Amino acid sequence: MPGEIAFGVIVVLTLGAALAAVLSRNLLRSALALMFCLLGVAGLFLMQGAEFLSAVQLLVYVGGIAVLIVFAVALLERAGEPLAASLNKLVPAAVAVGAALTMLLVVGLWRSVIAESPPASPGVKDIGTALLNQYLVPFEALSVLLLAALVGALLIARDTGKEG
Amino acid sequence: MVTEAPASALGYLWLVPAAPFAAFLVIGLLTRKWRLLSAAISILAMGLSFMFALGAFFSQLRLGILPRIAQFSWFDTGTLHAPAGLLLDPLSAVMLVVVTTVGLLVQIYSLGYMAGEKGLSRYYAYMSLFCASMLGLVLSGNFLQLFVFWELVGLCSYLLIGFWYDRDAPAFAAKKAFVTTRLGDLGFLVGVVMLVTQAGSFDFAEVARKMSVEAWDPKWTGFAALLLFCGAIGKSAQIPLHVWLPDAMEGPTPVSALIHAATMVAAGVFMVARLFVFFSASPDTLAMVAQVGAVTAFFAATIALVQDDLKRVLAYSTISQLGYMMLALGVGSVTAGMFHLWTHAFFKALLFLCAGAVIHAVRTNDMREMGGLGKSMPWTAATFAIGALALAGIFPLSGFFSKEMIITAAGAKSGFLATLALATAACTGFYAGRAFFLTFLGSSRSKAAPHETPWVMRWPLVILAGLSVCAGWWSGGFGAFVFFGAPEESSLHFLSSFFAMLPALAGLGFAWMVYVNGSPSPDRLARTFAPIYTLLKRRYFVDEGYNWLIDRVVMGFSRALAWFDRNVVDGAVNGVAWLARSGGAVLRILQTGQVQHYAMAVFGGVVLLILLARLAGAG
Amino acid sequence: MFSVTAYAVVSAILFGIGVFGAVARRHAVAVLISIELMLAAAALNFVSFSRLHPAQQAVSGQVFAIFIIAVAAAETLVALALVFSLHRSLKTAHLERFNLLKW
Amino acid sequence: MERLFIELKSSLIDLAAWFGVPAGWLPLLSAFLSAATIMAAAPVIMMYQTWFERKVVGRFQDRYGPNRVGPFGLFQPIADGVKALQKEDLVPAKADKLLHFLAPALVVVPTFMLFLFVPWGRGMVAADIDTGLLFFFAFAGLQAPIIVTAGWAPRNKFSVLGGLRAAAQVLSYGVPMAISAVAVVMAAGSLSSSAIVEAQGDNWFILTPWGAFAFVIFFVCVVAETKRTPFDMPEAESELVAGFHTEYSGLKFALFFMAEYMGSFAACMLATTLFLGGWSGPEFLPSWAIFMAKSGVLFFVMVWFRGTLPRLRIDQMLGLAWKFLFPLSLVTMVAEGLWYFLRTDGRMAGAILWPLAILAVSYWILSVVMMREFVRGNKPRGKQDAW
Repeated sequence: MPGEIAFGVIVVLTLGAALAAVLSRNLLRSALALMFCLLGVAGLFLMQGAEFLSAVQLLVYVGGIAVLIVFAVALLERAGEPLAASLNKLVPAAVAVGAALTMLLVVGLWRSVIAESPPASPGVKDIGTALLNQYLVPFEALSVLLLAALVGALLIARDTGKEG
Repeated sequence: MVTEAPASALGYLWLVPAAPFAAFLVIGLLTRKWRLLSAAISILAMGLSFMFALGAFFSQLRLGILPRIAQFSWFDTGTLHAPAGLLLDPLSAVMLVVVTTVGLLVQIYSLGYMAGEKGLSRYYAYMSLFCASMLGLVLSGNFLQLFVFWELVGLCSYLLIGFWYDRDAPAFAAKKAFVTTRLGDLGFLVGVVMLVTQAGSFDFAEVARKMSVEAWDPKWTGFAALLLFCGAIGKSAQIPLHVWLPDAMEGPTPVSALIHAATMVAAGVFMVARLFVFFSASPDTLAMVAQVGAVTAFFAATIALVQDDLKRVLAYSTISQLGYMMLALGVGSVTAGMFHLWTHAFFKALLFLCAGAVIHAVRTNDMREMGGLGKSMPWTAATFAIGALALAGIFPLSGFFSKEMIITAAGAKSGFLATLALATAACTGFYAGRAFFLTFLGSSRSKAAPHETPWVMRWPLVILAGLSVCAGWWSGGFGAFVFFGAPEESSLHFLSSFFAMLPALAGLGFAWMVYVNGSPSPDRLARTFAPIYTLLKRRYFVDEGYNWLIDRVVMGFSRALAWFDRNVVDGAVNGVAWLARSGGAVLRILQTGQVQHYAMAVFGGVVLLILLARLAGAG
Repeated sequence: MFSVTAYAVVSAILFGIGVFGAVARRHAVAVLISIELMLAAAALNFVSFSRLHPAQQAVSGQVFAIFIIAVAAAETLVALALVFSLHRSLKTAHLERFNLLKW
Repeated sequence: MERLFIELKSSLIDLAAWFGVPAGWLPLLSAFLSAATIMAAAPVIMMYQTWFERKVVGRFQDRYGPNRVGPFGLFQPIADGVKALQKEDLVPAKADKLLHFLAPALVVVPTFMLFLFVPWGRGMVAADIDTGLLFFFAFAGLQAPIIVTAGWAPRNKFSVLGGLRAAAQVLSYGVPMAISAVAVVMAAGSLSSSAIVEAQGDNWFILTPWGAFAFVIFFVCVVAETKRTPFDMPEAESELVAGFHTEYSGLKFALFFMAEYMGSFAACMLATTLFLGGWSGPEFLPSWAIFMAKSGVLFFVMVWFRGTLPRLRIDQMLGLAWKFLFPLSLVTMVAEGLWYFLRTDGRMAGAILWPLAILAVSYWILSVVMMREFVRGNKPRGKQDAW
């Protein structure tokens, strides 16, 4: 019973925050809502026994990506970007496609019979072992990707000095 | 070509064409900027090639006449077998020596002649490619390879004739050479295709075997051979496709030497000798070859009588000598034809290089502005004299032996041909003497101060002069080495031979009278025989005839075609283009440039795909 | 623990919301936010479905989720840099203005 | 005494079970009890941190500090709290009202969460999970976006600058902090805070060569993370009025204040856990008392810093994090590896000397480079960054 309540609360938080993130006219509120939504997803991870992943989600997504976005919004907004009129003309089509996609997925899930097996929640050690053995090459490739992204982002965003 | 020696005996023969080709690649890709390095690479490669060619020649001499073949299957389409590889027999061995010797000497000579030239690297790259193509041609054992190298030789002569492409005359001359030989090559290609498709193989030996086994119709084979001969007419500048060769004088003189002595024009003669088995199938074809050769020899020699340009005299003399070779082949003596090619290579290279030295010294081609150069250029004069005497066929120089062989062979077949050959010999004597006397004797008419050539140019002359003297003494052994059918005995009978030398001596003597003694004077002669003189001076109006033909007939037809092309063909193409463009103009409305529209399309597409999959799954 | 289906449904809805935002929002950063939502949904799916397998394969699902998170970090970094750069030259961050490559 | 709190909690749970609470709900009740305890204890600790700080700084500055309310001014924090409650809640006209309201509330939540993952005593971890340490860092990092939001909400330029500075600072110092903690995790072989304490026993990690360096790095980072002097750029009065909380008054301001102090104490607790052996110590004292004492000493060091050191400039501060602490913390990791393997090899002298050597050399190189940078950086050179 407490599990159900927790699940319900987290789901409501997640989806509500997601909606708020998408619908809010104010970008900073969107970013904050994104943060809550990601927190909710971290909660869903936790509820499925993926502790480590939950922590990583918080650490990287919420503590890193969300901060970046909030940061960016604060800086961009400071430059006088009007935040009004946040939705474009594609709204009806977007609603239709989003809803259709969701409906199809949900219906598909509903119809399919998923055979549950005894849950296995791998611990931190298992994940670490997998990362440094089975998935070593993708792991290293990922680190190279991150480095490249870092350098590339610096290069792209660098002020060439012509404008303030 | 029935029995073969083991292929492994060929050893490093592949290096002979490969070394100059590698030099071409290295120069073209790497050392363009360092001109002297390029020259050194080219000469070194040629030297290497020369060594291996000599090795191949002597090993072949030891082995006798057995051909050695190293071939692998290049591709095989089932109905058509194309091998690739090397073929070494006496014929190619002789050619190897000729090409590498002349090529090496010419390249060394060029060091002096082309000194200070800006495009020296380009020059040596082309030279290397030229030699490599010719060597590849010589070593070809099948039609495909032969054709490829045949065309490469044509390409290289185009590049080298047009070496000074920034001037009009060389550029036109190069184009003319290319287009004219292309006319002959068309026939050659058709001939090759006829033979190859009939036999189902590119291999010479295989085609020849099929021909004898399946007993092809001699008329048909003869026709194919005639088409092959078209190629030779173009390459070896026989009438009526001889017009490119005199114009090719616009290239650098060492290039002329190479083209005339060893590479380009020799290719035609060599090809006929190589494929002689097909020519011999039909007596009519052979007769045709002989007639073309004899007529070419005579007409070219008469034109050479009156030319003022030193290089043109030599050019027409080349055409004439090539006519001799064709005549020899036409009367069935491969030995005579190839032997004349062998001796001619040395003395004609020598003459051209001497001419180059003279031109280098006096900065003009016109013999009327030379004269008296014998004093200031004794080496050149002496070597030129040797070359001229060899050309005239004076005993005991090399030209005597080969020409003798040809006249004997022609005399055995037809009196008319022999007469024509003797008349040509007289003309040869006259123009050879005329060239020497006008250039080196008498008083100086030159504006420049002539000087002896530097040693890099002098030594090739001396070596070639030596070869011009000695090359003919091998006449006895040559007949037992290079022949078609049965070995030919040396047919030198002293009495008749010296009788055959008489016309040449007479021509020389007449030249002496006219140009040294001055009685009768050249001008009087020209006035006396004015119509003939003009006819010869204008080279029988062949070029004019071609121009008229092209201007009126071909161009008129072309204009009609051009109209059709512009209005009908282009109209269709433009219509298609218009359709595509207006279609694009409509379609590009879809490309809004808005990322989100594209994203929308992607997600919509996903939805559609899922729906489709569901429907298909349900159905 | 709830059935995988429940989590998958949540993930599907989250994804749908993300799709809507990515298509309908004007501001580049808002679109970025929506894309993050979709990525989070994908990661959630990986973790949920990994539960259907014994521990050995279950790790794979989580490892993939980690990769998704890392790639999302890289993507955000570069995307924000691009937005900054575009904002500097075009004085706007509205996606519909970024049509310099049109036609 | 040792098991005082644990027994108390289990008896309360037993009581609830006796009253007929279903067994499924009991874990929730346990969690609730822990949370309630923390939510009660943390503010009290925070109140006496402020009193302690004012007293100590007073001594540094040769004055008494608070001494009017109660004996030794002990009731001063309560009086301050009452005062904050009574003050008018000012909201700027152009502010984003919702965020202005939410930000102070949100900023406290992750701070409370921090206390869940530290072992207050033997067996006294509210959320004893495998990845406790990671969660601690995660919730510490959670502050950053909220502070930016808090700075942005009142639409005041100085506030925004303060918020951005705070975010930059928290992100930058979070990196060397986490990496120096990784050295500890490697040594202990676990991310669980209680396991780390048990792995140390009486051989505290601060007593190892790499641990000493890691501790210094960690502690410097902690001071910066909690925005205390000399790293209090985000609220530098002389530059930004009061930084991101300029526009907050009354209870809202009190909440920021509280979050800050609670954060610093939680950080001290974590430092104790990681490097100072946590609750281990003399047997005659209860473990929680030892733990609190150690954390208190660390907090005293923080106050000491505040009383002694002048403020840094923002670019110097970020430079310190990225150019000095970050590489040094990486070296610390390597040194830990060396130490571990040489020790298991039985080469005790090498296990101490080699890590010390590489750490000393890299410290020397980095400080030379850093000093150059500082000397050069003091002259204005081109455009300074806008914050």
